Amino acid sequence: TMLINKEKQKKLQEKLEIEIHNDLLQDCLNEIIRNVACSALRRSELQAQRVMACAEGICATLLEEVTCEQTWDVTVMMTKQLKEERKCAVRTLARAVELARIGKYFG
Amino acid sequence: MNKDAQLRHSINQKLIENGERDRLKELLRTKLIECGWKDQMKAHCKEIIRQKGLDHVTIEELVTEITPRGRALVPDSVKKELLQRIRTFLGKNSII
Amino acid sequence: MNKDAQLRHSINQKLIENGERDRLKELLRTKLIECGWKDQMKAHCKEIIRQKGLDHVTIEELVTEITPRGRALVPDSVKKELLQRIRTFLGKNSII
Repeated sequence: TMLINKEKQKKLQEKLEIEIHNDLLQDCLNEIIRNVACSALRRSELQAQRVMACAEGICATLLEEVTCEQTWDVTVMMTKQLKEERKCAVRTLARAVELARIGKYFG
Repeated sequence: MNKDAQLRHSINQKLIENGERDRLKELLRTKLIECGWKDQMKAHCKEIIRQKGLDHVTIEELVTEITPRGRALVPDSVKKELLQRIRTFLGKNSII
Repeated sequence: MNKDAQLRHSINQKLIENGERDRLKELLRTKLIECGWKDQMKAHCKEIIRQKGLDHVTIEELVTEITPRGRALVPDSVKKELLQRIRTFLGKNSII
């Protein structure tokens, strides 16, 4: 009877140890897994924010480059155009003066 | 509560009261880092977030998704060490 | 180089390698014509030349004078579209 009791006691002990172990492992793992997921999500959010800030920076740089380049083009083009218009106006005026002179000569 | 459940409850109480539960949890955490489990899980999370898109994944979904792999990836050696520590604790404290 | 500078550098590299940077600049040029920005700038430039006199102003002076207006006149819709294109590119290239 003593041997049987000892055997029973041993089996009960092993069963309890395993159950306690499984409970503990499951509880702790749940907590650790949740922590891993939380920090992974947080890290991804931070990374996305950093990438977005970079994208905004690159966007601003491109805008600056293109607006500067286009401003320069417009300025050169308008200066040329206005100079050309002035030349034309001078020629037209000279022609008008010439025509007036010829008109005066021939009465 | 039956006898077994009562015993389990009182052992768990003792583990908590002695601070052993926290120590075991810390041991598990350390072992999971050492064996590369944490790095694997981090990479798995990253992959899921990339697949689903950051704006379309909640913490609960992520936990649900990674838990099966998280459990499966715990090495047997770590489980054994934890069991051994529990045995030693129970033996030393003559609980059973 | 800090982390942000590194990230910016690698995004820029990817944009250049893919030819996306040039495409974005071309898109911007087209949008500035379509939205009337270029016409507004021409008119503004003409006005300044008229005020100062063609012989009394250099190209550099003119550029300095009209650049702030150039920056201010870019419509928000154009800026938004550009940013969206960059975001899409980053998403497609698994950078986000």
